[in-house]
This record gives sequence, structure tokens and C-alpha cells, in this order.
Amino acid sequence: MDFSYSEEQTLLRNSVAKFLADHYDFESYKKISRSEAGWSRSVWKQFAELGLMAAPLPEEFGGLGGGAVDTMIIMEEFGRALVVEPFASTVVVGGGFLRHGGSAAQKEKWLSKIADGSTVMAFAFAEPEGRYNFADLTTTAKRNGSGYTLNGQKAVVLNAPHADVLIVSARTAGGRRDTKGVSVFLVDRNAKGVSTRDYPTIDGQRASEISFDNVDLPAEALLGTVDEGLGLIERVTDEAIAAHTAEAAGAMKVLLDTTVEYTKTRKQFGVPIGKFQVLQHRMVDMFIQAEQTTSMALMVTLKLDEGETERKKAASAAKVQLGKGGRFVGQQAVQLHGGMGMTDELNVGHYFKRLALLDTLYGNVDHHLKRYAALSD
Amino acid sequence: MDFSYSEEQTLLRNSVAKFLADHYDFESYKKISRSEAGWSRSVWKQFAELGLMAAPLPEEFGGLGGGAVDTMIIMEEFGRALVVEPFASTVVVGGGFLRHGGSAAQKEKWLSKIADGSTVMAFAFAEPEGRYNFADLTTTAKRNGSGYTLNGQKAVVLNAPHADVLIVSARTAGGRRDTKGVSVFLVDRNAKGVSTRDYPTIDGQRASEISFDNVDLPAEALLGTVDEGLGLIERVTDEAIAAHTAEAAGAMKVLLDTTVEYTKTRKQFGVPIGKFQVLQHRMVDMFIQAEQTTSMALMVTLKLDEGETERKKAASAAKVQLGKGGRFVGQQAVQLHGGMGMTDELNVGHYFKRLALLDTLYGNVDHHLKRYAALSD
Amino acid sequence: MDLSFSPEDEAFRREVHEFIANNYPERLKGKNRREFSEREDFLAWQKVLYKKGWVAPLWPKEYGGTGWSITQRYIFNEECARAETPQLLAFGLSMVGPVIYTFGNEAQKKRFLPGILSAEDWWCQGYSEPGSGSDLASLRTRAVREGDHYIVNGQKTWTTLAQYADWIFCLVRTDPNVKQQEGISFLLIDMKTPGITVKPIILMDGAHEVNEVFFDNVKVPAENLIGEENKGWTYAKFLLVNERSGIAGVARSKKQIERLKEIATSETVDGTPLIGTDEFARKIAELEIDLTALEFTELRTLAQEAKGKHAGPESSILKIKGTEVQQRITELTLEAVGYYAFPYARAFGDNEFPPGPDYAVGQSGTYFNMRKTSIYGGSNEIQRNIIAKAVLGL
Amino acid sequence: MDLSFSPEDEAFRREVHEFIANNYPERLKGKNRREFSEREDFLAWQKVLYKKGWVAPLWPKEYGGTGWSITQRYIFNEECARAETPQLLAFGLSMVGPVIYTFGNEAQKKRFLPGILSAEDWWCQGYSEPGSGSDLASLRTRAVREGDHYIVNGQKTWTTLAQYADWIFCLVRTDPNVKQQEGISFLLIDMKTPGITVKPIILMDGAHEVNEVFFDNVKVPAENLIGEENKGWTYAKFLLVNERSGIAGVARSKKQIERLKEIATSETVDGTPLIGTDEFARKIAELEIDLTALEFTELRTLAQEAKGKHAGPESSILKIKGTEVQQRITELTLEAVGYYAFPYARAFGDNEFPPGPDYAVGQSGTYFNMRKTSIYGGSNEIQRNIIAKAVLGL
Repeated sequence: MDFSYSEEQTLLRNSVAKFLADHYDFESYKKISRSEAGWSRSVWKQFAELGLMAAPLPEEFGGLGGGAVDTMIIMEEFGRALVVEPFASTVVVGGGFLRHGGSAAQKEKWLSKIADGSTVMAFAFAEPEGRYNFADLTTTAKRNGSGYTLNGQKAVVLNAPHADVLIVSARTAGGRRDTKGVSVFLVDRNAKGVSTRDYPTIDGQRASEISFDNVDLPAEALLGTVDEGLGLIERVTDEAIAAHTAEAAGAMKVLLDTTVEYTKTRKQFGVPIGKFQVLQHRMVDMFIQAEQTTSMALMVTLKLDEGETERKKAASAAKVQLGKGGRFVGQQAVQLHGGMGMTDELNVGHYFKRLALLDTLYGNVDHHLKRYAALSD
Repeated sequence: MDFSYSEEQTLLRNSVAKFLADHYDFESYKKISRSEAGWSRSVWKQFAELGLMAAPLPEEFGGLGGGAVDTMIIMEEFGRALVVEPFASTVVVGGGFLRHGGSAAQKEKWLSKIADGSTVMAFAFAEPEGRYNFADLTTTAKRNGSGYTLNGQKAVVLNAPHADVLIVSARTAGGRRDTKGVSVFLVDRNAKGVSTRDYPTIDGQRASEISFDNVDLPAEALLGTVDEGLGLIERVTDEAIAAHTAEAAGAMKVLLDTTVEYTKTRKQFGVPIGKFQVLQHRMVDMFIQAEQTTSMALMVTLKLDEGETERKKAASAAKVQLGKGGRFVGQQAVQLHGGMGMTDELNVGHYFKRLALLDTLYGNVDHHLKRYAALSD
Repeated sequence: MDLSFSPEDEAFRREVHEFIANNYPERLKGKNRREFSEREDFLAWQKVLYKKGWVAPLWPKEYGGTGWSITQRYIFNEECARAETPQLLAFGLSMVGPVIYTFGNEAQKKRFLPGILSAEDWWCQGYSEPGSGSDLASLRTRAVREGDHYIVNGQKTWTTLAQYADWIFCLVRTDPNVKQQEGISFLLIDMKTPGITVKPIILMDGAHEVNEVFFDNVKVPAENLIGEENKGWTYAKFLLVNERSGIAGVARSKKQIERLKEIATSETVDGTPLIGTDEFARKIAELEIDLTALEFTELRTLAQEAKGKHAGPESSILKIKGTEVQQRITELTLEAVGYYAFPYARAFGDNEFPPGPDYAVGQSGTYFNMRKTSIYGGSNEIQRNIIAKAVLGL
Repeated sequence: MDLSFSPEDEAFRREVHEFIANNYPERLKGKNRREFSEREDFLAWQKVLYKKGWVAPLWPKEYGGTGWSITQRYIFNEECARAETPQLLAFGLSMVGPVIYTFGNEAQKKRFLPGILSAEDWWCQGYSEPGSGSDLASLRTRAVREGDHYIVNGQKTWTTLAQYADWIFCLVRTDPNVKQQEGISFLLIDMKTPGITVKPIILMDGAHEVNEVFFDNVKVPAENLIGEENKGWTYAKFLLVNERSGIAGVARSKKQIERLKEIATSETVDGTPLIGTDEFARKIAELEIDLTALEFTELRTLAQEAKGKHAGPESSILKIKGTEVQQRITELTLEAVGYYAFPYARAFGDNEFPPGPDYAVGQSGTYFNMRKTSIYGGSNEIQRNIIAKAVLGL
């Protein structure tokens, strides 16, 4: 067991933090997230130049080999800065599908493009009625010669408006919700038959409703083994959960710091409200939640390569902590800021909203408690 | 709608409160509950002389006709004083079975005995593996001529050591857990084949493990309709839940008052600890729980004669509030008393333990949440 | 002690029910509060009730109240909530109105009460200031007497719907040289007076609900002073307690839970309705049980009031539990709608349908917005301070 | 960053495992802590570990520590918890021992450390007094220097297992005329000294665990003073922080959750194991998840310590969450056993079997008893004060 960061990892954290401090303060975030595009391609390029997309990816495909710990470091800093650029969906999810499911040719083709920032990916898994079950699919991919024909609807696909490539889950066999018969495909967002409806999300990101209408997919669009995609999806989304737990920990720390600072200066009844014991203990509980979430980010990151059950339990445990902790920290940050915490002007509400979204993404607390309990039998 | 007490009800509350203040302080409670018998027959007689047993019972059978509201008033005061005498099991449960299930002859015979304090009853329903399901029975009563033969085991029968008569649930038909086939019997505790093992409970009461070994029951031992006892049991225990909710409200109020008093006098860091805002808010939350429990006692008491579903929902709702509120108030009363709250010497721990027992009696929070949810479908 | 309704009560219920069914304004049908955009949206229902004489059940009969019993008020609230009629704005009817008929002079009663009832005058509340939130008495807006006028300078904030208001009732400092509470006066100010500027504050859900209101040498006739100069704190406190007592919102919350249950019936988990899952069913059950307890706590309070005991500090419990229940409902609704909580509803135009089922639209916004309820009207922390001091004597 | 165990670590785990299997004292087999009644019950396991040299993993090697890495300590704790070995009493090993080797003189180290390790000397803690609980510095037990002795008068309370103790370490007031914290000294007192009386306090579960200790003109050699006179507060605080760091009890709680799961597998609801019901499974899952987070928070703290950073005020988090988890385990266990939580286990003689399954016996007592954990060692409220002040700077 070893819990210390390597010199490279410390350097990485410092360089991400410095870049964001210089180029991604709260005003920049607001400007970017409210721009027509909803993200900044120039920031994205600079991330690439800093080597952030390359950092966690394997060295043989243009990466720097830093793995999940590097992802954790980057995502915690991104969480602190409310970054809206599609790092998680491209590098963690897209990169993850390729690393775990890609053929040599697919890896060759795509991973270097991810690493150098020239490709953006989004993961289209949710469906209007599928909730958090990755196998609850009505989207189908039917054999068509050597390739497939894709039909269906995907809901609330985060980052899709920025994406060049969509990773799409579809049923290739079996009935709705069967665990077997799920497959994963790489789909060009501009392919014929793909239509999207783009919109902003509550937390300043962008998402799309996507329909696939007889979209022709070549054989090489398939990621991993046909019909066996569910395990691959779970593995990759568990990795994404690890990344988002770090992101949430970063967001919680900012909320804690902001709240502590605010209560030190805001006076009521002649004293800074931070002198009131009830508020002090509330902030201590926020601190505890932020620390526990940081611990969980570390825990799940270090357990991603353990056995399947261990990994799944770790991810579900982290997601439960993220959800509960994020809700508590977010709500209390608003409460302790009083009316100011309710405004669009302050950063507090924005972090609160990001945490609310992360609470739901890839399954909420109830979903993951159930998953965890089922794995413990 | 009318929420005011009648003059008689106000008089009743005053007379119970005065009697207990004069004869049932904390020292008396300790003495009585630690005596060999575990209750005071002389106090019991005085209750009868005050008309407490008669108060809620129907007038035609020696009662005063006060109904459930009188029970609520008496039980809240009993809760304040930690009374261990078997009022609930005799008057509320025993009386309830007779009122709702008794034949004219049974009512005639027993209700006047309850009203004048000459009979004590206990309800033997739980079994070692039955948990909170009244129909989960292995005790059987087999037809035997015009009567029945009773065999089986009952667990943790509260007040049984003081009882003259046991009310026993047994299976007369159907399989374990079938809702049909449950019957209820009046059994003489000294009947041949009844053996008991008596012991003290954590909260200063007494209970017994009881075995029935070929106990002969005459036809008139049956309460209500054969095989249809489950509805009767639910009705009577819902009434008991109403009574115990009032009891719990009384106990919570004492814990609140005691804690408020203690924190006003106990000094730390040079000030009474009641000046610390965190403890103040904790006590406010205790206050809220005590008030909400009082409200629920009233609510369920007034809904006992509504339709079955309404009554059941009301009882389950009250029991959930009792359980959650009692746990919170009990734990915080101990916490705010610090080390002193942990001791046997102070009354705090005793109320805490009584509330813990009431939390479980007739089903805990989980059980009643489920029952409530099922009734809401 | 009795929970049942008399035949008269039942008849009253039918009357209310039918009245609502026959008189609900066309323009509001199918709209919910979040879609109100014009001034008239907020007032349409009040005008209907005004005509019927049902607009102010809590007012004394002599000033336009209904003279209903607690039971009738209970029934009226239930029927309104069931029909999802919009809640009447509190600022005139529940706040300044009672202050005027309790502490105002005859001229003021005559001048202002009719306009409050008829909704001709839209009122807003000038209590909070940037420097004084929970510590209301530290307010700094100054009013200086000059002849038969006051000259008001300063700033109010969090002023709900000030953008539509005709009048604002203000706490102002008339004597800066005494103890904070003793130098405050209660002033009614015409929003059209020169020198008043209203600036919107956008909330985190994107709503323009609250405003800043600036006063720059605003000239207010001295006859608009309520009661005595420098006694405003007494009236302010009266108003706050009055506000708390209506805040439990039991009937509304019941209806909201019904809606939540409908949503949880439509939403499915692996093919079963969400409401059929153990965990969600239990969460709803807990919420309903909490609300039941609150309902009876409120009924007990009302019964005390009916005996002539004015709602005291105990009523803070209604604010605390009422808002906790309201917030919890929005939290569970957010959970229920799953991923369709993500789209930002305000980004869609009036004629665009946001993605996802209708019932999901705007639910996340409601959740974010409702966080305000534990902050406003005296934060829930302040309410606990009140109970600790005034009820528990700590 | 790495969670895996090296082959050396795995070998160490096997060694510990086998050592426990081969050396666990006969007299303790099948007993649990609640059944310990004799002095020797508490000491038997410590004596075994002492012989092996494993009794004080946290001590520096020079004083008898093991020199283990964090990983080895982690493994050792896990194996001990798995085998349900009794926890060693903290008063000597975790409390006064570190104070002596850190602040004591050579003679004191030589005199006292061996007896602490070998369990020859049983120590108890003289901190709390009737008037001073959380406000420790207000203590009033007086020690007056007379020649080469102190004369001690006063009273300590909540003194755990003082009935068995050979020695007590005491905070005493040596200068009443300065600021509270500046007049306190740290004194070691032989419990056999004339003038000491021990009086039991019975807790609400019926246990005799704690005591009052009275000092009536007790003569204590001045050589038993630790460090400097009037500097005792420094040592006292050192000890409190040291105590906090071991208090998370992660490995023990893991084992307790295992036990709880066994119970919840035996108990049935309508024929299904309790653990198979959604609600109970979820409660256990929540508890395990909380414990996992705590485990990694502790590991992060230990990693900091390994780099030479002494456990700071952050370690209060371990006390808070550790005791919350411990209490929650007993709460769920109480729930699990149902009606068989009611019998009062202490009412049954040594050779009587209380009613109900074995695993249910005494569980309610444990639940009641464990309420103490959020009170002692600096109440959880005090721990939050510490974090607020020292970590958040409030």
C-alpha cells in the first residue's frame, strides 16, 4: 500500500491548477458556458497542449501512461473550476471504451486522436424510458451484410453537441433488458440518419436528444465483442464514476472554502455569522463530506483494476458518497450564503447544480445502493 | 372538526397527573420496577379506584364510556411517569379484544373485571421466529370436541408475569403466514399445560416466554370468529399503537424538559451549556419531535373508528413517528446529559430504554413504513 | 374531540368545489405558477375570489374577512389545493393587510384595505437589505421627516415581484441614535414615486422573481406612516409571526405529493413503476407521514387560536417543518424524473417543447428554487433560535 | 499510489494469522468483551502479544514498538479484528505510555514503560471531574507541593475500570492563581496509596465499567510528576490527539458488520432472511459505504503521518465518523434481533440462558452502552468545535 503521489503526479496537479487559475476563473466559466457553442475549442486545444488528454492514456498510443490516478488529479481540478469541456466523455469514457474494447486498429486510429485533442466523443447510452439500466435498450443495431443498421432514440447525451464521434449502445440480440445482446458502436455524428436536438443543461453544459434512422454502420464500428457489450459499458462507466467522484470532491471543496470565507466576512447581529456554532458545525459536516468524497475518489481509483465485483462495489460506494455528500454540501452552501446563495451571480448555485447533475449521472444514490447491496450477497 | 378537550377529559388528565406526582415519582418507579414482583398491585388498585381502567370502557359493562381519547390522556401521563403497571395490555388490548370480538357473555364476564381492576391481561402474540407478522404462527389450536387444544410457544409476552388471563393468537386453519385461519383465545394463565419463564425487560417491565402444552380450551375461550382473528388483532393492536404513541409523547416531553433544565444549570467553559447554539437547536429538534408525536397520538386516536385502511394507515404513521422521534429524543437526551445521561442513577436512560422498547413493540419503523406504503397503493 | 365533518361542512365543501369548477379563470387553465409571466396571471384568481367575498379568510369579518370556522378554512384550503388554484400573493393579504387593520388609522384602513382585497394594488415587501438578512433590525434605509413628508434613502433587496408592484411597505430607520429596534418605522410607499429604481436579481434557476429596490430622496407623505414613529419593530414582528402561521402549506404539499406519485407511477425502473420499488415507496411514505404530523400540529395550533390564543413562537415549527416537507417533495420529484432533470427548461422558447415527458419539465428548476424557502421569512436557523429562546427559555 | 500488498506483506499477514491461531488464550475463547468479569480476562491477550513483542505497534522501536510500516499495522489490525481478539486497554498503551516516552524523564521511562507493555501495571485515567466534562481545563483536583511530595485532594469521575487499576494518571491543579490551562500538572499516582477510594457508577445497561475516584490527602512522590509543573495541559492535549487517532476502529467495525450480517441472515421476515429485504440490505450497504470512506480517510491520515506529519486536528474526523459508525452498527443490530432485544440480559445468572437466540443476548445493552462513544474522549460536539476552529479557522 502506498498513498503518496509521484513527482510527475504532483507536477500534473500543479500545472492543471495553474492553467485553470490563469484561464478558467468563474467569469470565464460563465462566458464559455453561455456562449453559443457552450464550450471553448481554444481551451480544449490548450488542454491538449498541456498533455491533459494524453496524461492517462497508454504510451503506445500517444498517451503518457498516467492511468486513472492522473485522471483523478485532473478531474478534481476540473471540478474546482466547473470545467464544461468534454474531458470525461472523451478521454475517460471514449478512451476507456477503446482501451478495454477496441481492436488494435481501433486503438491505433482513435486513441492518438483523443490524446492530441483532435477528437471529441460523447456517450449515448440513456433512453427515454431506460433510466439507469444500461441494458434497458430499445435502440437496435441489426446485422446488415458485414455491418449494422442502427435505429433508435437516445436521451440527454451529455457533450453530444461538441462531439465528432458518438459511442452508442444498442441491442443486437435478446429482449429489452436482457444482459446479453448489448453491443457498443462508434458512430460518426455526421453520418446519414443521425439527427440531434441540442440544448443546454441546468449546470451550463450541453446535451442532445439523438435519433438514429437507419444509420449504416461498417463492421469496424463495433467496439468489443458483439452481444457482450454490457460488461464493457459497466467497466468504462465505473471508471467514469471514479473520475466524476474526483470532480465532485473538487466542487465540494470550493463550496466549503467559499462558505467558510463568506461566513467569516458576512456579519449579522454585529458578529461574523461564522461565529455561530450551529453554522460552524454545519461547515464541519460539509468538511467531513468533502473529505469522505476525496477518500472515495482515491478508493475507487485504486480499485478500478481489481476483480469485477470489487470494482463494481467500489464504484457504487463512491457514487453513493458523491450523491449524498454532494447534495448535503450543495444545499448547505446555499443555505449558509442566504439569499446570495440563491442568485445566479454567485458561484455557489453553479456548483450546487453541477453536483445535482453528477448525483444522477450513471445512476443515483438509490440505484447504486441497490447495486452495492446486490454485489454484497 | 373539534380539537378541544371536554371538561371531564381535562379533569381526568389532572387527576391522573396529580396521582402520579404524589405516588409515582422516579424513585417509586425504580422501587416498583426492581421489586420481586416487578409491579405494584396496590398502585393498580388505586388506579382502579380512580376509575382509570373504567374510563375508556363502555358504560354498559361497568366502564365510563370515555373511549380512545381517555386512553390517550391516561397513557400520555403514564408515559411521563414510566408506569410499569399493565394498563395497556389489560385495558387497551384486553379490553379491545373483548369490545370488538367478545360475545355478549364474554363482555359481561370480563369487561367489568377489567374496569374494576380485578383482572390483569397480557397478549401473547409474538413467536420466536414470527417477527412482526401477526399471522406468522406456529402455535396451533386444534378442534377438540366443542373446544380446542392449544400447543406452541410464545415469545417476550409483556406483562405476562402479572396476568391472570392471557390472550393468545393461534392457528386454527391454513398454513403458517396465511391471513385466514388465525384465531384468538382467552387462556387462564394457571391452566394446566401453560408454563412460563418470567424475566425483567430492559426498561424495567416484566415479560415471559410461554409454552402451551396440550392446553384444553373450552368453546367460550374463543374471541370473535374462528379463523378470522387477524383483522381483530390488527384492529386491537392499532388501538394499542395509539395508546403507546401517547405514552411515547409523554416520555419525550419529560426527556425534553429534563434536558432543557439540565443544560440551564450545567456549566462548561463558564457558561450554562444551554447557551451553546448547537445544543439549543438540538433541543428545538427534540421539541419538534415531541410535538409531532403528540400530534400523531391525537391523529391516530381520532381515526381509530374510521374505515379499516384509514385506521391502519393512521396507526402505521403514528408508529413511524413514535419510532423515529423516540430514537432521536432518547439519544439526544443522553448525549446532552453527557456522562450523567449514561448512568442508571438518572431518569434519562430509563426513558430512553422505554422508548427503545416502544419503537419495536407491534412492529418497528421499517415494518410500519412498509405497511403504510402498501396501504397507499 | 372529533375529526368528522358536519353536514353543514360537507355542504360548504360542495359549494367551494363547485365555485372553483365554475369560476376558474380561463387564462390560468393548464398553466402552473412557473409559467406565470404577466402581472394579470398572478391576479386573475384573486379577482374571482374577491368578487365572491372569499379572498381573505383570515381577516376579521368587518374588514372583508369570511368569518369561517377553522373547519371551513381547512376545507377551503383543501379544495383550492386539490384544484391547484394559484396561491394568492401574501404581501397584501397576509402581510401588510393585517398590519393595517391592526395598527393603521381609519384613513389608512379606508384607503388601503379595499385595494388589497380587490388586487387593485399590488404590494411588495421592503424588509431585507443587503447588510441585514436574518438580522433585520440592523437595517439602514433612512427616512427623515421634513414637514409633512419623509425623505427616504437607501436600498431594499430580495423584493419579490417588485417589478409589478404598486406599493411597497418598508421598514425604515427614523432614529439612528437609539437601540436598533427602537428607531424603526413602518412606512407605505407608492412605487411610482420619483427616485425609486427596481433592479432585477436573477436566481440560480434563471427566474426573475426578486429585485433590488433603490430609494434616492424619495418623498413619502407622513400620513403613510403606520402607527407611531419608531414603533415599527412591533408591527414588523407581528407581521413575521403572522407570516409563519400560514407557511406550513399542508394542503398544497398534499397535492404536490399526489403529483409526485403520479410521476413515480409513470416513471419505470426495469419495467416496474418507480413507485412500486421498495425504496421509493418508503421515501414517499416517510414524506406523507411527516406531512400528516405537520397537519395535526397545525390543526392543534389553529384550535388554540380559535380559543383566542394568538399564534405564538410555537408557530415557528410550522415554518420549519412546512418548508422541510416542501423541499423534500421537490427533491424526490427531481429524483423521480431521472435524466430528464438535466435539460435547462428556460432555454426553450414558448412554443418549443423541452425534451422528456411534460411532467419533467422545469422540475430541477423548482428544486433549486425551493431552496429559498428555508432562507426567507426568517431562515430556519432563526426559527430555531426563536423556539429555543421563546419556547424553551434557553 | 497503490493498494496492493507486496509478497512480504502477504507473508506478514500469514505470520500474524498463524500466531493468533496458535496463541489465543484458552480462557478467552468463546467469550466476548461483555462477558469479561475478571481482571485477567482483560489482560490475557496483552500478555501473549507482549511476549511476542507485538504489544505496541505505535510506539517507537526504542521503547518497545514494533517498527512496522503503515501497511503492516493495517494488516495486524485486520487480522486481530477478524479473529475477534479483545482490544487492548488504551489507558497504558495508547494514553500514558506515549506521554511518558515523549515527556517523561529517563527514570520514569525506565520505571513505567516496561510495566505498561507487560500489563503488569494496570493504568486508569484521571481526567474528568464532576464539574468538568468537555471543559476539561476547569478541573479542580488540587495537588499541593510539600517537600518531595504532592498532597492531592479532589475527585475524578468516569474512571474506566478503576476497580482493577494499579496506577492512575491524573491532571491536577497545582496553581489556582493563573489562567486555567496554565496551572495544571500531570501526575502519576499509585492506586494503593492511602486516601484513595473507588466508588462504582452503574451505567444504564447495568454495567460496572466506570467509577468515581476520591482523593483525600493522598501523598504522591514529586518524582511522579511528568515534565514540568504547571505544563500538564500540553501533555494532556498531546494525549487527547493521540487518543483520537486510534479511535476510528475501522477493522473492528468491519468485523461487527460481518456479525450483523450473520444475524440478519438468521433472522427472517415472512420466511425470507432479514438481509434479503430491500430496506435492511440498503441500511447495511449505507453503513459499509460509510465505513469504507472512513477507512480511506484514516489511510490518508496515516500516510501523512508516515511522512512525519503528526496527526493534527483533522483526526477529529476519525473520532466523529468512527463513533457514528460504531453506534449505527449497534442500532441496526438492535433492529435485527426484534423482540429478543427486550430481555434484560444481566438479570440472568452465569449458568442461565437468556431467552432468544444466542446472538440476541445483550444486544440492547450494547446499543445503550455505545451511546457513550459520542460523549467520551471529547464529545463529538467538542470534536466539531476543534475542526471548526483549528481546521476551518472559524
